[in-house]
Amino acid sequence: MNTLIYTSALGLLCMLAEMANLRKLILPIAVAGLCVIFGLNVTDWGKNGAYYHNMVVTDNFSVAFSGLLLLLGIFITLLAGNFYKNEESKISDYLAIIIFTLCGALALVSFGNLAMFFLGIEVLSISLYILAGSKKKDVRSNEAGMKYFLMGSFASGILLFGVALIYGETGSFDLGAISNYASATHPSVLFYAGAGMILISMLFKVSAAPFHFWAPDVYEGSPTLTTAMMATIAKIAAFAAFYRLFSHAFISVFPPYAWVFTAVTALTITIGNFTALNQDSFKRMLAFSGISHAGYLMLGIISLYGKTDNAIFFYSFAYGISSMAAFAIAIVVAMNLGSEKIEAFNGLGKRKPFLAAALTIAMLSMAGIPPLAGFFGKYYIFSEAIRNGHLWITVVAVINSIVSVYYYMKVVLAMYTKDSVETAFTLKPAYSFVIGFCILLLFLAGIFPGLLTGLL
Amino acid sequence: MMNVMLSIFSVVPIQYYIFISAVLFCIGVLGVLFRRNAIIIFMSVELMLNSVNLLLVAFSAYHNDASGQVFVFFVMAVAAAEVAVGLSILVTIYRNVHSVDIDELKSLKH
Amino acid sequence: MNYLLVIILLPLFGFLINAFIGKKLPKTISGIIGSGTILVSFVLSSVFFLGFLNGTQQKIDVDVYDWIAFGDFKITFGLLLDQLSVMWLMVITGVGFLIHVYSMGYMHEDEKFHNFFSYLNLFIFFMLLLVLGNNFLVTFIGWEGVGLCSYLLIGFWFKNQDYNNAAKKAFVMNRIGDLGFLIGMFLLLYNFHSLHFGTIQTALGTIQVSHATIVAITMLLFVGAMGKSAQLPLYTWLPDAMAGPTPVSALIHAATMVTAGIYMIARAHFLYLLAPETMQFIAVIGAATALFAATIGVFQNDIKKVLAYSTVSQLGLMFMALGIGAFTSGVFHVVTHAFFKACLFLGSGSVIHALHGEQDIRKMGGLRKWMPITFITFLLSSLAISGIFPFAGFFSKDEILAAAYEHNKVLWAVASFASFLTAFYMFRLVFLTFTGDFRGTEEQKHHLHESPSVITFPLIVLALLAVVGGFMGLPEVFHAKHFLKEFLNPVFAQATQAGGEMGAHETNSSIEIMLMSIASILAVVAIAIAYVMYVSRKRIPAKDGEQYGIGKIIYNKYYVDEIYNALVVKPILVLSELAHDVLDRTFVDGIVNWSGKFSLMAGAQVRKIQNGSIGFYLLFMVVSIVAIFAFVFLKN
Amino acid sequence: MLLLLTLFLPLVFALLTYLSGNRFAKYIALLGGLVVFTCCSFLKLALVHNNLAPLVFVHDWISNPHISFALNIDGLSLTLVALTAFLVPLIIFTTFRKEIENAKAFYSLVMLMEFGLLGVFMASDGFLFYIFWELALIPIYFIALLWGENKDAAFRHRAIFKFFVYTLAGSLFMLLAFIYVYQIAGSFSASTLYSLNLTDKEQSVLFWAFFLAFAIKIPVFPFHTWQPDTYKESPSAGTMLLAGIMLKMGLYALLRWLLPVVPHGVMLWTPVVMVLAVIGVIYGSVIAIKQDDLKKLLAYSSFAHVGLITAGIFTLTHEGFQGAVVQMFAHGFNVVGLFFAAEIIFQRTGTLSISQLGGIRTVAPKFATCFMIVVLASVALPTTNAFIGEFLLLYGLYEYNTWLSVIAGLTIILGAVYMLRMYQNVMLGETNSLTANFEDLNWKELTVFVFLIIGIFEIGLVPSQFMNMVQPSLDLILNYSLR
Amino acid sequence: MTVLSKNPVHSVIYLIGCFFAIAGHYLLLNAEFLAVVHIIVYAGAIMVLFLSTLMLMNLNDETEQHKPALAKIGAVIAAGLLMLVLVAVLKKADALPAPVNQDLSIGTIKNLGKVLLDEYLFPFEFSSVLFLSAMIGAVLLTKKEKSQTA
Repeated sequence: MNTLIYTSALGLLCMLAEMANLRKLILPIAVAGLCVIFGLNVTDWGKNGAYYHNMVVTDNFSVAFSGLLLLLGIFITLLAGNFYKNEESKISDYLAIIIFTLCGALALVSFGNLAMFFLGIEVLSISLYILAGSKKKDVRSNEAGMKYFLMGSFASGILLFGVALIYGETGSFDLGAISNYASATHPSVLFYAGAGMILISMLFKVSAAPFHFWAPDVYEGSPTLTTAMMATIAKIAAFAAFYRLFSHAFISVFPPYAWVFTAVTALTITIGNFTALNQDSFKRMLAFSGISHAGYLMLGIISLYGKTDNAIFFYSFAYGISSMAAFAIAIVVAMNLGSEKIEAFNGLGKRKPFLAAALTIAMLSMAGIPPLAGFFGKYYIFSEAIRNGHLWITVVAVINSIVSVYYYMKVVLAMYTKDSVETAFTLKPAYSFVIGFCILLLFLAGIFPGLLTGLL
Repeated sequence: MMNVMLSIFSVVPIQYYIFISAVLFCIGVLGVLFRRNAIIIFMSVELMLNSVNLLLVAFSAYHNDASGQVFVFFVMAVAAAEVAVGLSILVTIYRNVHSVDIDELKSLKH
Repeated sequence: MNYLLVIILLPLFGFLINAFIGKKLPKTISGIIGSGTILVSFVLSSVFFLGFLNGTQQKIDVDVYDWIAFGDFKITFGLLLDQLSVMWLMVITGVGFLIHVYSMGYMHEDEKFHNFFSYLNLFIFFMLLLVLGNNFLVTFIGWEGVGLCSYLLIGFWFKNQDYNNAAKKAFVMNRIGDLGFLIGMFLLLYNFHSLHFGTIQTALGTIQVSHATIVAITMLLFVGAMGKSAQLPLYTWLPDAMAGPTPVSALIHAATMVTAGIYMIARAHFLYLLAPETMQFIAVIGAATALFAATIGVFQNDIKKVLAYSTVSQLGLMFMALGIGAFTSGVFHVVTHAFFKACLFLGSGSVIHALHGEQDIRKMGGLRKWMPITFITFLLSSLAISGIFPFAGFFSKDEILAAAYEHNKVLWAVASFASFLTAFYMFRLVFLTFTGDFRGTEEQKHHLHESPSVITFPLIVLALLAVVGGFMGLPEVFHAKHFLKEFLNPVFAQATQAGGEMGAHETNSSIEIMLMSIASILAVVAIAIAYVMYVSRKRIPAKDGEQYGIGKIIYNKYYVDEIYNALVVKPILVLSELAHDVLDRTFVDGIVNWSGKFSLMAGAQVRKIQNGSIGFYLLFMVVSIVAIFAFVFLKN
Repeated sequence: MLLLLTLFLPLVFALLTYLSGNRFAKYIALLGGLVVFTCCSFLKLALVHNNLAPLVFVHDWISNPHISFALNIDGLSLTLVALTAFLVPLIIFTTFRKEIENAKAFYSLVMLMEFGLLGVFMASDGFLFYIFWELALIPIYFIALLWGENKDAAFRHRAIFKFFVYTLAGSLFMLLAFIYVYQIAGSFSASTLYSLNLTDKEQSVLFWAFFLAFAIKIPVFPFHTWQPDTYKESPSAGTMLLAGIMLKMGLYALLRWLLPVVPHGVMLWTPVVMVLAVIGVIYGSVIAIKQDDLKKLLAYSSFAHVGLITAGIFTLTHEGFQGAVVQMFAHGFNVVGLFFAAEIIFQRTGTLSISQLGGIRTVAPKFATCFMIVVLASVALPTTNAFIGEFLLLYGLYEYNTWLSVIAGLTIILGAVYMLRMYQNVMLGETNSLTANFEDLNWKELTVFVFLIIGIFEIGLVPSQFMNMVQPSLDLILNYSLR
Repeated sequence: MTVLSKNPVHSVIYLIGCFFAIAGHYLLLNAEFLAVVHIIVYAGAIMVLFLSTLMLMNLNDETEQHKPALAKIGAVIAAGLLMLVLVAVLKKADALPAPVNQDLSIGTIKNLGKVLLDEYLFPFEFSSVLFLSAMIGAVLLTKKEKSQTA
């Protein structure tokens, strides 16, 4: 429960540190702080409870996702130190925003009230708007920020309208109350419309088709670290919130929306994968692949009835960690070669075997090849989907998995078979650490998936 | 005030508030879709948010529950924050391209 | 049994020695090892033979070990020695030994001398396995093994691709037959759960098997024999096989391997007796082959080709004998044929040796002067093959003719005509080669000489056998003991009983004498014609390309090779290319590649809606929302 | 424990190989291969000691879903484990002459591959099997991709890539099938899956999901098109691994994971599979006749052979099964020998184009002999290993259907045609400028051939011991398949 | 009007008018405090922000290019459809329960304060994070680079 508070406090601390001229210490403080919070978070394990008038709920679900998000946050923070080295004066600002983003994400995994949910989304989004547009002189970054902002606020409007309708029907913002209301009475169309609007805005946030358009553009234009955050923290938090909302309050929404869910899932997976096929930009490729992963996670959402939190968590974990590794490598490559194209990876296998191997593993994990975490993620998701009778959509998903192998392997192919220009290549220890750690986690989770699956 | 209050729902059913909010919301949507000027789009979004606020307040009164009104505060807060951030993004864009026309922002595609 | 194993393994031993260390050994030793192992085998075989003759030796039928065995399925590696196989054993080791000896002289110049001997030994090994196997599958090992050796030896001079082609052709054609054999075995195995000769023979009485199955089995096995024994339509490899060194032609393609088909059918006679349709078929094929090959033989100018077609023709005769149920006669002819045909081949080898590789009889002539021994042995053998009394061929051939006459007059007529042609072309060969003037170059003439004794010795022995070999089967009209028939009686007892066989019919000795006379007269007439044509008139066959009419067609072997080429080989090659280029690469792989390309194209299309315009994105969003709401709420 | 040791030693040696550096990598890898082979011999002893009852190792791995780390060695598994353990060191040894770039990576990938292959053959848990199945694919992908020798790199990358995606595609359906079955059975263990009662409709669909994966790997017509190019473009060691061992994965899987699990599906679709397999036999043979590229020719020939094995397996007869196992084993030897010969030719002449070669026998008699023996073995001459296999396969097929057997039997004719044509054009005739200075085998190469040839004749002459070892497991599978 | 007027400044003015109308509704709905806050925040703060930005950028003339006709028509149709669908959907929500007894005090400062600072304390505090974030962001984004100014 305190995770959120401590994290907010840490954000504040970062700002204050700047004022106290402790610029050098900010990064260590932030990392250490996050690590401590991570530890505290773990101690919350098994303590179920609702706090502050059910505003914040602590249960294993929230703790697990908080842990994952904090882990990713630590990685991001570690990477940030180097990423913003040219703008040292603002590092505290950046760090503070990163941590605030994390706050938003944490709020999203542990809310108990629509107000917290709404605020969480907004904190997350607004911070990301800022980060997306934070490369001030880069028109692409500006454009990304603008696109994200415009579409995001539009989606917020829809979300709010949905919330209002729900409130109108149920008279409460509390998830428990809504849940009770929905199960006790036969909700009217107002409720379904509201839930539909919330659903749509959630689909937007997780970049599911046909509300995915913002994602590739924004991912591509934003600074890579921000993209990493959007792809990992934001998406995972959104899915956690999605799950939390729809597994509790809005479970009755599924029957009328069944076809919508199915269509959206199939469409998301298909569009994500097929569009990724022809991309030249690594980031953009990852963006589309992220869309397709959102589709796979949607597969978990539509099988909600069977309590798929485990599967979703595992998939999120696998996806988040592999994406993190991939983005970290992308940052390294971009910093050294100044390009985010797939061509930039040419010959990496010879020049930096470690990076190439790591990226290969990350890609294989995303493609779902055993014994990496991604494989088990896919396995659990498919397994849940089949268990809940979504056989055909699973077949679609499988066919798409095959397609996805193509573009993941394209990168691997580029690294190992193409020749490169010789340039100096530096790799900061923080990056090596993050990448190495991610790879380790991928293997661990792949070989001992029991470590994570038994959690929820 | 009491008389007014009572008369409101006796004269104007809650449905009407729902409808007016929906219409207002749609006008906001129309604005977003219709215009190219980013500032006006922002304003249209504000309009959308306001329609929601109106709805919330109406429901709040309807349910006789203050939390709806409290929520409006949060919406306002968010709106304010959004506007601040949005406008600052706009300013940076304007500095770079000297335009607030969203249709000129097309460098990221495919 | 142990001696039996020794007989078989000795050649293998010889093969191994020559194959592995032969290169390091002097040629003489290499040759001695090669020949010596066969000699020992021969001696041991003779012991067995004598044992059978005395009646002291019993039939041996032993399983050496379980070869293919699991669960209920069991095929053993076993050996069988009875009168039939011992006959072959004698021929194989006896003629084989002589040819080995001959080869020591003939191949002396060749640098791959040891290879040659190793292959020969290997051949003997497989041949022995073929005749000694106690079940079809062991026989099949030998069957395929001799095919392999034939392949290796035909292509012995592997630098010449024509020879290699001939070798390959031999192997492939044999394989076509082998497939028949194989399927035949499957039928046997399926119906009798065994491939053991004895078991099947006894099982025939107890297990109900449909007649059609028996016919199918026998026909399929005969297909195998067709390939191995060069019957129509699978005979074309044998003339080409003459590309191999001459001893090989003598051993494999005249005396032993090509008779494997006859052995196999004789061995499985108990099956064939149950399938008269097949017997009829065999007889017809045999007769047709005999005639067909004989006509071709008349027009050939290559000394070895003539002999090759003669072999095909004689084999046809033997099959005819089998087909009409005269198993003993067939076997008899196999034996005599082995003697005189081996002798003829070796003689031709001697000639070729003397002429340094020249094989065209148009370029020979008058060799009698220089090569008297060769001439005489060759002449004797020719007389034998032509069926002149009292040479070996006379008895064996007449037995077949007599049987044919009993069975079917048409067959008899065809066979007689084939014999007539045989006599003609053989003496055409003799006269063109050995009489008249030498038509070769001066260079060759200068080097003409009689072959060394190591070559002539086998010739003499074989010629002697060709002369006297017939006495092992004197016709009953002479009131002599038909030695062979009695000897083989235990094997063919069933045949003798079943059909009453020919023996029973041979009551009318006057007819038989008449038949003999006719055959003899025909042969003499044929020789006379040949004499007139080639000695008196000194005609020389036309040069290549100058033939016309039927002669041209026959000279070109009825264009059978060309027809095969056009009907089988070419289509397969074209099919191969088509299958690869069109079907495989374009179509099947095309679908695979196309699905990949399609995905990429689809991806490229999907990409296009991502047009970068916020306005469009928002519009699309709104439209989607409208669609979702309309779909969900307005439906009901 | 022995099972675990055998399985994980390759992994350990993969690491050791990588750490040992480029110079010593090959020695370490060879050592590893030999050690594994030794372990495998002990396995055989243990199995015999155990009266052919399977050796089992089970350890719980993941509780949800219930996956256990279950290994199982019975006669069938041991056969393929032995094949792997025998061929891998041999294949490593074939590369000794060559300087390999980045040797440590190469050899450690080979060892990793061995790990995957052994896992596939040992796993008795479906999920574990799947994991190893995929695991085996990754190393070979890199081996083929990075160490291929063809100059046209772009083409190679395309071909290998196609192979990778294609085979992966198939296996995903297998995963789906496994998941589906798991939902019903609640376990992945082979024994549970064997005794599962699925409806006919389920079986019919599941059959294709499984079969597709296996068929692509085997490959069965018309899923074979990755094969010729991949074989051609891979380095020889890779081709040997692929053809010698990896395609047995699919065949093995048919026996272990398809027939007993969905017997009714098998029953329903056998005619289709049979026709496909027999088409493959003829189709591959016919195409091989006119191939000019030696490796492609061998690829098509291999394709034809495995078609026959597939057909044999689907006969559901003792003979077909035994034939299939023997032929799997035999084919491993023969194909490795053939590709090794191709490799030797390529190294010395720089070409694999049959039409450019010729006359090698004149200058390299030892090589010619060895090559000849392997060629003869692959055309199934009696006394060689493949004869036993083909005899039983064709007989099994005959029991299923006479005409199919006759058609498939054509392979013995066509096989002779293309193999002898190849041998003739490559080895016989006059030497030319490419082949005039062809070096004969050195002792290392000779050693490889000697081992192979011993294997060829051993199986050809005394196969019954081997067959008796396999028999109990095949009986078991057959019983379940005829449920 | 807000949507349609060509001059952004005019739009702002119209929007303020609109806000006042909404505030009127709030009053009608017995939410006086909210009405006041609404005026202050929206009309007073947000719109001023808009205006100042407009002025900053000199956008007060009618420089905006119009969208292509097709896009406009599309926009109108889409928005119109949305409205239709929404209204149609919401119309189905006929049988809402009758309003409970109205307590007039819910809109008072006192009551609101109680709810806000008791039940909604945590979100309230959390919104400070939102503001902080927005504040930092605004500063971060709009502050001119030192190097640029120097």
